[in-house]
Amino acid sequence: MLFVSIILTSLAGALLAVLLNKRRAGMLIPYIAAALSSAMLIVMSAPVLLGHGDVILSLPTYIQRLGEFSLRVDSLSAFFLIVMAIVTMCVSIYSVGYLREYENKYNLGRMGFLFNIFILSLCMVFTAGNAILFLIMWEIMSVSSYFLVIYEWRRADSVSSGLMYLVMTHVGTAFIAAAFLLMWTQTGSFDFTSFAGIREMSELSGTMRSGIFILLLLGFGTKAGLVPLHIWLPRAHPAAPSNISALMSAVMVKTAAYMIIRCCFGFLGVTEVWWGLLVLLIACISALVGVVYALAETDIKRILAYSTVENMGIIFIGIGAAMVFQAFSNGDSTIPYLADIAALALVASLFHVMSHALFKSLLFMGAGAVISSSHTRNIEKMGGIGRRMRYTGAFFFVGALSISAIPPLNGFIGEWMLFQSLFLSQTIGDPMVNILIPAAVAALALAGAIAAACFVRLYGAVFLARPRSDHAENAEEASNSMLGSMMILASLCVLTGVLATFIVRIVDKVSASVLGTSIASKVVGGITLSTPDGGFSHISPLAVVIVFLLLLPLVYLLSNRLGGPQRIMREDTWDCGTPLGPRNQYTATGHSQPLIHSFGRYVGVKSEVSETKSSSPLIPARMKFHQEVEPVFERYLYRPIHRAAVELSNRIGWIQMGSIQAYLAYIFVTLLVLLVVFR
Amino acid sequence: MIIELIQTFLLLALAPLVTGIIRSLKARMQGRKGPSVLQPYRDLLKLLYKSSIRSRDSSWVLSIAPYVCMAAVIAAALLVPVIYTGTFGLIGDLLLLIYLLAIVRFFTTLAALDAGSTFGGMGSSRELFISSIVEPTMLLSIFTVGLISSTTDLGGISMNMASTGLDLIEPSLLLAAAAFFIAILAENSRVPVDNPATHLELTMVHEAMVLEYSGKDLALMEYASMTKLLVFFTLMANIFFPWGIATSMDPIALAIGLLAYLVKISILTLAIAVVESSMAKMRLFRLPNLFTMAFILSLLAVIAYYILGVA
Amino acid sequence: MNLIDGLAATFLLIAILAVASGRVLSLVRLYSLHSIVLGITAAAVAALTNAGHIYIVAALTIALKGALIPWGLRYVIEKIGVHREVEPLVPLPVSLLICGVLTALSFYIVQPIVTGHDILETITKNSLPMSLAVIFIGFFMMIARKKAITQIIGLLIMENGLFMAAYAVAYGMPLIVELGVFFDILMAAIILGLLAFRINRTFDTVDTTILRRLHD
Amino acid sequence: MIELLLLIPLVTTFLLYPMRHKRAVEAISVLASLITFAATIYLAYQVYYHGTIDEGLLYMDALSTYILFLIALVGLVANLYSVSYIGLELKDGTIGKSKLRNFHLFFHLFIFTMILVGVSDNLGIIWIAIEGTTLASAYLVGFYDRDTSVEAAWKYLIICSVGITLALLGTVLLYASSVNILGGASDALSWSTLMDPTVLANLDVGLLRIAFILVLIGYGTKVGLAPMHTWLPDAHSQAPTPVSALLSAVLLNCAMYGILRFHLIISGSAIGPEFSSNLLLLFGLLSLATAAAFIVLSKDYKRMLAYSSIEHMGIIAVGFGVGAPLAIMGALFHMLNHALTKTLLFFGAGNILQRYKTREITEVRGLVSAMPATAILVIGGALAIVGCPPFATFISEIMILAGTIMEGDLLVAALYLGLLAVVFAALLYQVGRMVFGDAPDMEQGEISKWRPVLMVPLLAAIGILGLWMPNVLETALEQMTSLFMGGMT
Repeated sequence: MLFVSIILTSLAGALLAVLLNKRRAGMLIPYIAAALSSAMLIVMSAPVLLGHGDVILSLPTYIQRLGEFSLRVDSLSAFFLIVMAIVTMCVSIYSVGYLREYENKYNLGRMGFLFNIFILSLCMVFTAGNAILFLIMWEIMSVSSYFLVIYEWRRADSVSSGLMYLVMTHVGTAFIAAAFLLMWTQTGSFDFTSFAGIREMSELSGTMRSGIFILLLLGFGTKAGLVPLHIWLPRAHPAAPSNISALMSAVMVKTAAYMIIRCCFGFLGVTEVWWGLLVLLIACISALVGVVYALAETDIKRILAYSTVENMGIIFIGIGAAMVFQAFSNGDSTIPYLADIAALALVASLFHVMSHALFKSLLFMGAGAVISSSHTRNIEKMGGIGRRMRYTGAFFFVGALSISAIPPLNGFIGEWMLFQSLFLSQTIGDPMVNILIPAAVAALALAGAIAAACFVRLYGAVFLARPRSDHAENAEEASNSMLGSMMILASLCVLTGVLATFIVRIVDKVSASVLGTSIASKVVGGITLSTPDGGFSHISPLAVVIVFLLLLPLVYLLSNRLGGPQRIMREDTWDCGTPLGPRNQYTATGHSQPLIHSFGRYVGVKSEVSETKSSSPLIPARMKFHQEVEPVFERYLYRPIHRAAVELSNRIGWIQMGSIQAYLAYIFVTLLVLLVVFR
Repeated sequence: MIIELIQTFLLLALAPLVTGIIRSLKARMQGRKGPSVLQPYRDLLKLLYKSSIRSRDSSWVLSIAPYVCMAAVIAAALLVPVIYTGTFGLIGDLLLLIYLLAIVRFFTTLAALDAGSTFGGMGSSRELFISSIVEPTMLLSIFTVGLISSTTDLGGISMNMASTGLDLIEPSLLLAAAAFFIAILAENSRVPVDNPATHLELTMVHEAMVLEYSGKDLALMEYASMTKLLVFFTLMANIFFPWGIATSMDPIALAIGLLAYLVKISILTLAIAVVESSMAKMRLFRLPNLFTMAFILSLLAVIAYYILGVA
Repeated sequence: MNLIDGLAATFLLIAILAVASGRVLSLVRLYSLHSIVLGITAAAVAALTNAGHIYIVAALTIALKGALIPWGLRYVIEKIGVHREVEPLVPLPVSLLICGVLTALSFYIVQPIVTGHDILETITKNSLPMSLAVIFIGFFMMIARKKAITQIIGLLIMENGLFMAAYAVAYGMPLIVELGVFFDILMAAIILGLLAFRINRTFDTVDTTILRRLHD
Repeated sequence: MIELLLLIPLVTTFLLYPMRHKRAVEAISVLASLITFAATIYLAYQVYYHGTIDEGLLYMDALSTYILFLIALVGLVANLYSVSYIGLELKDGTIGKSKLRNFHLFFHLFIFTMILVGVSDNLGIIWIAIEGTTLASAYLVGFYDRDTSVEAAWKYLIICSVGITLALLGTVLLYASSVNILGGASDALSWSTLMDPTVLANLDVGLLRIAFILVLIGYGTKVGLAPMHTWLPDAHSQAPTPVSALLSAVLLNCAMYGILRFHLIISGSAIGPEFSSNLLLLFGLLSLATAAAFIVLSKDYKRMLAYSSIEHMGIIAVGFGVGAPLAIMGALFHMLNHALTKTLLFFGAGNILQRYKTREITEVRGLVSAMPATAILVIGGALAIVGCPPFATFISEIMILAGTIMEGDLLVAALYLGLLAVVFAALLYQVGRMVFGDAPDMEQGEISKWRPVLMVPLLAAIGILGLWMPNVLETALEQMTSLFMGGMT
């Protein structure tokens, strides 16, 4: 019943958005509807997560041959739904204030309509219980988000990014469809519950399973933005209005993780070790490539988008590790704890899904607020905004801390568990695993460190020091609805980290429903989290906080005790004698130079210094630094495909040369050939 | 509980001394007389009495950074075993310790950008560069230790290794220790990565970041970095070579532990002094070569563990 | 039976002659002759099988195709002032060679049907390959000649071949169908003629190779 | 009753001949379309509830009813649209008054011939009717006094006539094989008689094989299967837009219907379904590939839509060729979806053409600001035509794919998916270029507010069909599918 009202509320919101277009209420009511349905989603999913049984809603059947259309909320769905609902609720609140910027520029009715449809389709994707229904909802999700990406259609880059996104995602869908249909040929039913039977089909060949797996990985990998299928992501996410970027980065890409978990563990059963290793490899590359690109960017939203690529990489490292361990524990149950370690990896991955949803939506919202008031997306033109937008700055800071895995915020907890699960791989005596897992550890460490560098740079360039443009100087604090929603998310980032033990308990139920192994009793003890092997390691996020809360005042008091109370004088920054202007500061590009110098060349970041000579050989009259990111994947992977297609088309093009004699000859030749062949 | 606190205090108390000894040793090796080994204590005390000057352009980030850094370093100090294997390990493990030190890095580098000075940006940029590329090495060395001792719990590592005996000194441990040593140099701004004594714009890394601090703020930052150095030394001493450490509360064991600790720290101090006196600071973009070597060492450490361990 | 085979051979021969013909007007005359041979064949079939309704078809064939349509074509040619040369795309000798190949091919294609037992029980079945050849030749003529008029004649020759094939395999089609087909062909010829007028008016020529504005 | 259905458009044709007054012509024309539509619905109702109607030469089963429904529906909508479209051409002097009358006159003649295709039982008469459609529509293709119109009409007529001649030969060969069994009566070409299993089993294999090849190439020319498709983009781009819609949405389906009737006979005969299915599959894929290439190259949006029709006929052919029940059902459903979507898109193209006065894609910019309603409808239509949910085309395409995979034709499935992806990218790229950007300096706004009103239901219908299938339609599709699966109704 609740489910029906969720759907109806969203639809009503969409409808009202169109009807109330260009009225004051049209900027409020659709988002209230979205927030309301998100709230109801939480109410509906929470009991499922706590183990009160699945929620099932039967929809009208489309046609008999395609099976029953039903929506089903089980633990896995419920987890993703709650994560989604929290984000969508905050984004809805945020949108009320944020969208004022678009008033009189773009049609707000369209936004309200698409917003609600998008959220509804997300919800349906997480709950669809039938392959065809899933595909429909999946594509509606893609199409509605496509329209949101091109919401600012007067900007040419929005439109082209949108198209690229739509095409990529559609190609992805083609792979998914193929995979589902292959599974359907095995079970004869489109129902997901019947797909689960594939796990037990011993007669199904390994080649078939692997084929399906590869198709799934290609399909969902596109949506997840795994390298090299990621190219749409850093274009589409920034092109959309910020509230939508938040939804896309925080929720939409997670649908891929959701389905990969569901399909691999739930339907196919992880039978081959190399699946997991492949996922692990791709995920590591994604994490690294994503973060290096993020570091090379100066567009705030593109930085965040690339960071999404990185974080999806981290999430998939967890999934890949879980697959590796699961495959081994399926094959050999004598190795101790393997199933537990698999569960730990998956729990880590799911935890990070939640963390990333929270902090990335927070960051995108903050970015939206900053962009609205500074009228630029280029961080080189920002600076000093933190003093104008105190609260936005503070909330963004929390987001930056989380994403940099600063303990005890949620980003850290996920990474900690992930590292631990990787450390525990030692019980497996497979050379491939023993080489790839340490490599994954190293990749994760490097990605994490660079990510922190990236967010130090971002926060520093945007919020600290002196403003680099007039707009930045006159930035105004965001409206209350925006601040309120950011505050909720920021506090959640802290709380989910501090109270991680409770969250892990819940996440464990989810992973147990997928893997069949519960580790809560082994992992969670009071306020500590430990590894499930009985004492490898442990951590207590709450204790970390307590220690900090004790130490900070202590340090403050002690330092003020010794040598008298702190006296502060305000002076100009030390300037070596020449007054400092905004241009004397380190630029963001300059700040990331050393790292880009070392890593950028592997992903096509090119920089060049040109100087104009003056009379003195030592002091040039003018120096110019130019850095550009050569789109390696586009250039060496996608453009050749595109060119080949156009080239081939051109070749085929002469068919239609205009000569009727030639046209008749085609028919004649076809006729003769067929008659001779099939006489 | 008491002993754990005592050893943390010990660590905190010894930190400026270690820095003083290094400076003194370096001076001797360079043929100078050098300041007293107690000079760092005096400096800190002096700074504490002075008022702080903060830039007009800076924000709350710069103001809180010294306190946060200090708190994080102390929290890290709480975790390391010094003379006794028991620690406040309830809080977390080695991984947490690394991440606590990451807090220090996060805040110092961010605060360095706060005043909008060119030096701050430069230092921040270089520091992040160095610490980022050394991070995988650090994690892999820890991974190796974790593999060898079957835990990443700090007290647990010391305990397991110290009680198992010397047969644990195997190639992978040595390789990991070597890698970790390079990581220490990098993390603590020592030569050849950085020169703690320089104030030349082009070569500063850590000094460039703390240039905007003065008075109490500077005292805290300096003290935090001194403590951080000793925390790393202690890690090296008691995680990679924990032999000698007290595994029980027995007073004699504790005494031996203290002695062993002092000896090990002295050796490390000497090692640093020797390195710093005999090597020149490397060019910034030469550093990746060094760190790649360290990384390879740590990777070899892991692989050696599997190859030799499985065989 | 020999009569039918002989007529069919003549029929094929005229088609080949049409390909060889270099003048538009003689082409029309050959078409007229071709149709008359078809009509005679129909009458012969009617006589041999005692099928009354085929006489009607035979008469219609001679009247419509033998006289009316050639007259119309001639009218169009004179009215437009079509140049008397045929203007082949493929030179005449080569065309003839190809006609030979096409004839051989058609024999090859339908050979299993003609020689197979109990497949076709018509007395006329031997003329099937020849009528198929005529269809091919008509088709080829449309491809190998430039003028709109020659294309129309090619189409008409194809259709003649088709009727011949119908006699060959089944003594023609049901009357109602046959009449409908006649009607359609007549209409097609008229519309094509009208269009030829429009082409001439628009482009000042009936050369179809210049119709190349629409292409990709 | 079936006679009545045939008589309405025919009588209208004669009725329109003496008409001079614009309003009267339009009124009669629209009224006739409405009555035709109503009559079709009534007949469909009869067939649906009381089974096949067999009245000697006239015959209506589920399949023909379905085709008739498409003809009547698209005919009605296109007629309504043409009132505005051709009316405007009259107003701005592109055409004269008598041309307006001729348009409606030939429009109904065209509809008549197509209905005749649908209701005939005799394969010979079906042939006559299909040739009739060519002749009737030739005038409409060459409607304008432009050199390109004449060219298109000539190519259309010549190529289709040649094709259709081959189809007649095929029909004759079928007749030859059945006449021995059934005697000389016209029954020998009667489809309902032929489909008797005992008759089917005795038809000669060699003759049938050649017959099918000839029919496939012959009617395939009309369907627009590559490489016989060459007339199609010319004719579609030159004809007045409502006629383009009719050609694409209905005429191609009518010709496909002709092939399907033969396909059913061949499948039921001793040859088995393999032979004709594989040929359909081959030509289907070939069409898909060719169309994909040309959509990539498109410069003229009406031609692009024409190529898209070729593509969709390819999809439908693949569906029938695959032969799995789900694929056949999908192919049948796709006929409807394609008809609706393509009609919508051609209407959109008509609006664009009359506003921008160009058919070049590169010269059309900023549709969103110039004609917002049309722009939204065109985007919707474009998404529908490339098979995006929630539009029904997605379902039918996925059903065909499912059938393909079920049959184990993985290579076909891969090609099918790959080519669809190419078309997806190319077509949306081209449409995107027209829709977004800054509009050139010209008159803005919709041409008539009624046009979007006419188009919205089309888009809504495709959208709703994608999410909810009416029971009637499902049952009808199942009935037709069972026809293909060998069960005579």
